Amino acid sequence: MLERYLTAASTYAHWIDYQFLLIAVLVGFWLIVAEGMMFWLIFKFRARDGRATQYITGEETHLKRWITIPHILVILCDIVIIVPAILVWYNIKQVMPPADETVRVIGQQWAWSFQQAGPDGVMDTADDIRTVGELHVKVNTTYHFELMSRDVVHSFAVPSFRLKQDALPGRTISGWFRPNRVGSYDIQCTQMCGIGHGLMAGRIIVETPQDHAAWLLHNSTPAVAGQQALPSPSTVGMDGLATMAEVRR
Amino acid sequence: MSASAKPIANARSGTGIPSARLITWWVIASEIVIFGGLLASYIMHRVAHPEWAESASHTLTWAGALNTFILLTSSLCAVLAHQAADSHDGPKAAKLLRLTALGGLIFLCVKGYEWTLDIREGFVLSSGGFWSFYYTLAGLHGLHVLAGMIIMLIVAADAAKNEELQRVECIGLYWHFVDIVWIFLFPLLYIAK
Amino acid sequence: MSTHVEHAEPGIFRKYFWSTDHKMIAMQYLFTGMAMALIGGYFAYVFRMQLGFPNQYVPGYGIVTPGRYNALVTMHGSIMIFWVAMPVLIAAFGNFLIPLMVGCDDMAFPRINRLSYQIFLLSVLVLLSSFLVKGGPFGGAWTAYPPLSAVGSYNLTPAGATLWLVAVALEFVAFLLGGINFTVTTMNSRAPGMKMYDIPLVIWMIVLASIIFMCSAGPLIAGAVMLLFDQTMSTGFFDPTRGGDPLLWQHLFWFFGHPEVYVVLLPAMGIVAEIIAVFARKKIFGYKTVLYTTWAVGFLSFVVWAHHQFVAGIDPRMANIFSITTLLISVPITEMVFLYIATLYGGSIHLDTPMLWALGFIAEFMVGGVTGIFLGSSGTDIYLHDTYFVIAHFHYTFVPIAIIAVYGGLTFWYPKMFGRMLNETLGKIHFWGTVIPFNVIFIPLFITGTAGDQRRVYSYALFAEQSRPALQHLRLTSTIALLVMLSFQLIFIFNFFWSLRNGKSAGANPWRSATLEWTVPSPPPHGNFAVMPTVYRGPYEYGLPGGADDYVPQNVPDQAFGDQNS
Amino acid sequence: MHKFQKSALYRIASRSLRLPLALVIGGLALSGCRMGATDAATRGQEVFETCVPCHNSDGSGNAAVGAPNIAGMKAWYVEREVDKFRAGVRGMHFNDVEGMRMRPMVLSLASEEDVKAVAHYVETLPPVPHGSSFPGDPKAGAALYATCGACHGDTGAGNQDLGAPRIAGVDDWYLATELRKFRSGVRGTNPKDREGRLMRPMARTLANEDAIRNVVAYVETLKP
Repeated sequence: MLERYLTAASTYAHWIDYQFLLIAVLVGFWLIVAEGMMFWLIFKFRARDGRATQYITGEETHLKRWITIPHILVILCDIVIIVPAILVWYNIKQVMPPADETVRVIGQQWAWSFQQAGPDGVMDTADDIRTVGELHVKVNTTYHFELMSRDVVHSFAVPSFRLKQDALPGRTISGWFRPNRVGSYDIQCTQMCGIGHGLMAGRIIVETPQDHAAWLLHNSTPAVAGQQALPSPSTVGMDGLATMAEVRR
Repeated sequence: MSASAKPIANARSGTGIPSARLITWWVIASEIVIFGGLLASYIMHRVAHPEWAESASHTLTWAGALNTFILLTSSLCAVLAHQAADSHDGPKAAKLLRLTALGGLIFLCVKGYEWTLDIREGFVLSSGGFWSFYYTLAGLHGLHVLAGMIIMLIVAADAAKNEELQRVECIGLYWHFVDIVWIFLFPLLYIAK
Repeated sequence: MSTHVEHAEPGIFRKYFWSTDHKMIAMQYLFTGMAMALIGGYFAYVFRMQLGFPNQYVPGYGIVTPGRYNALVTMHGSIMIFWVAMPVLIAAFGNFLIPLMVGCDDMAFPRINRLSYQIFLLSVLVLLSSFLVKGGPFGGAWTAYPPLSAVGSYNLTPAGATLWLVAVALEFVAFLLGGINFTVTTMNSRAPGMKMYDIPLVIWMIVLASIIFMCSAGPLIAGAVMLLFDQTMSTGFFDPTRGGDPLLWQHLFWFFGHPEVYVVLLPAMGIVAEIIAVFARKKIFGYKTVLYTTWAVGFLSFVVWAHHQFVAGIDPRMANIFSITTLLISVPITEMVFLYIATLYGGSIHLDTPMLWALGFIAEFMVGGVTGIFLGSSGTDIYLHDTYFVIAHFHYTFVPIAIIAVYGGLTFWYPKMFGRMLNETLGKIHFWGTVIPFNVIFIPLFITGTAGDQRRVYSYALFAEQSRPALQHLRLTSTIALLVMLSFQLIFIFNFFWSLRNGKSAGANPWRSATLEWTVPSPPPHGNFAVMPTVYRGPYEYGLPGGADDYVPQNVPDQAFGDQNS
Repeated sequence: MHKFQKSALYRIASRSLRLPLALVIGGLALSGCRMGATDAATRGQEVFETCVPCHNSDGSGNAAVGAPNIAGMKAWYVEREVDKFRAGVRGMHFNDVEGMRMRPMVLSLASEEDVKAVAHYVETLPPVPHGSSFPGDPKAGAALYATCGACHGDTGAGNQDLGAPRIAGVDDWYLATELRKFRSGVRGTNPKDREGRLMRPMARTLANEDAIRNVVAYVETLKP
């Protein structure tokens, strides 16, 4: 159901979508029943001359069951909703499948920046790739992310992945995602983080392994003697610009 | 209605508890959650930060203990004032209430002396997590002591003229509450090291 | 028998600003709340215009910059909850109704009552003054999460942030004083004969709301003190680099914030109960069961707060517990709504304006209720958290509460407050002109939220998925519907003031209602009751078989209409 | 008794009626008069509100948030740099904390016209004097300034033909910060940043932190 409104591009997007559908069906049924009942009663018992009001306290057993039976059914529906909800939650947030790759996601006012291992495959080495506003990942690869914040509370959200996690200053929060559809998707910040909150956009680009390898090679900068103390220059390059400019238009 | 005339609503007592005592209990209940929130925050932080014990070791335990003793004694005076008010002896109740307020004053003086020493040693509100809680908790409590003293002196002035004697009990209740808050603060801020 | 003596007419100041009369204090709260509602509505107009017509000049405001947008949404939220819903629903209706409906002449502590309004007014002034300081009003969302709210160089509105915090804290103190007074008055000052289950539901609910507020506001007041020190005295309560914890604020805030939802919901439910009973000419179906569900809701509201923080970085295992408690709270609320609907059964339903509002409340509130299930179940909340789905959901609860139920209450008790009837035709036009656009505003927002629109965003131009034209059309629809809804409010304002002079004279009991406030003249005189009433029965004795009339007021002794019901 | 009450309540209500009604009607009438900016200058002033939270309404800036004094800056320079931010040529480096705050804000400007309008508005702001925030040796800096003078001019007035902005009268902390950014490659490494790529090697001729402080101290003595 959700996919009608937004692409699903990660493995767990469908879990959430099915959960959404389940709830929509159950609560939709109850909403229609209750609203229908109400409007029917309003019509049926509209004021008419010569018809007296019935004196009902609501303590009568034969009438009370009209409340107690739906009541029990509501509890049953709650259980039907809560069990899969917890399962979805458990599988997304509480357990992490083994990682193929790791990325570091850093929020600051008002940009997302990313650090991932260069061609050597090891994080925190000289050939790490640091990007701003744009994250390149391989399709069908399980990523673990380490989420941090440099200043205030941000929230790392990729709607197409159905991924959302707050970034807290002073902590590193881990999570995972596994993109399964090539393309380029929005990254939002969904926690008020100052005047630029509504402008804190990023892109996540899901590539085929070949494209990703080419990108890695093109953008990693081996350590340059004499410049080792300095951060490597921006690697975003023109690709990032093009995307952002497109979005502007 | 002029401000001095009491409405019928004030005189009724559906619960059997006089309205004045009832409202005092509700005020105390809402104060309990304020201090409760602050204390719970402090305890959670304290558990998460064992290193705060070092800061806590700089507090003056003797001053805290002395203040505990002073507040307990003043609470005793408040009880005696209540007894006097019950036997309709307004002047005696007033005298005892003023004695209670004097206890509060001594408490604040000791507190002031203690804080002066702390600040001289360089421990101020922003010196670290423990000190922030130390000054905020004790400061909020100190404000309650101060407010209690002021109300108590007003009640005493009425009581001396044998007026509004039911208020003696209410301010006494409030004073016991302030006392009990301190009994929580003393071990948490001074003894736990 | 009244013990009050007629006084010489007091000066304007003493009468309007220094009065201890509960009815005058109710009017002070009502008019202050309505003025604040105009301000809050104006902000909604401005930021919806920005969303509907991005970056255009907004007539009557100017350009909406990102910083101003944040301030607008922050102030809209804060004002509508703290300075409209609370003062109107609890303080205005509570002050006006409690002494009248429990049958006494005033609050138990009238001067504390006056102090409560004065502190409230001070909080209003402090909040409004934040519009004049450098940097403007606070823009860090009404939830004010630190470190953003704590550090001036992050939020860029240091003065506004502090003033906002002080205003909120003062407002809490005002409602603590008011709520304690309500509770004591209802516990102690009821008319002789009015037993626990003879108290009208609206009074029960206002008092329970006050008690819930009292139990939940304390931790946030403590948090406000800490945040104030972080802002002004460079402490580090919420600063992670100095041993503090930003999550602590979130817990303190939502420990208050979720019960707060029920603090404003319960009075609205109470108002609706009164109206339904009168206009369906029916006893409330299962009066005691309604009360039990209210208690259950009140208790459960304290154990659900972390469902606002599922993805905030709390221990993920906690989410499971809070997900269960959250779905659990749906049980008593559903039951309460079922009981209201069941009350219609066997009635004789008159669709006067107040009844339209009351039924509208139930119909709309149900939508708000069921959409809450999506957010309360932790799995779907990962996606829906902080999207427009949340906005649409809580507006489907808050608009019925603070707009629809309030209009219901105002149209119902207007004759009692001012002695004249409102115009029915204008009232019905206003009803449909409010309720239909309301749905057109928020149904599109459910869809944009489901499509991923995140909250508090001033323009979606930078987000490719969100700047799809279809979504912009939905936003535009919502904006236009808001303009329609706002313009229909002018009809109410006109009706309100026009009827003060030109309305039909109401008489004591125009709705033939059984509760005590309708036994006194409209508007009630000073001291309310010429003869203090005694209560003989519950508040909803409608449709009694065999009586001369179809209802029996609470203060009529049993002999007066025969013994068949004693 | 209640008659008096009724009239009292009625009087408040009817008195309070007239003002809001007049305001509402008047407001509607006024708002109908103007649906948008009349000219570029007004628009520039309106859009400048975007910049006010950090740079202040007089353009004096705020060192605490890293926002420089921009009052009276030349429009061509403001426009060029804003465009660089918008295109991601500036403010896209991993360590450029201030740039990452600036970039989204200029992206909020709706169009190139708005950029031009706000740049012209910035130029019309009267310069705001400011103090110095760190010590340096202007005499030692004078010698180092020779390199800078080639483009920025002996008086630091800048040279539009060479794309060199005025630096005299700019906040010392801002100059120092940007010199450090150029040196470390946080700024001036993007291939599209033509002027930045020229500036970067110049900044790298400054050997160390002392050199930066001294040359900035010298620039502070210049009168534009």
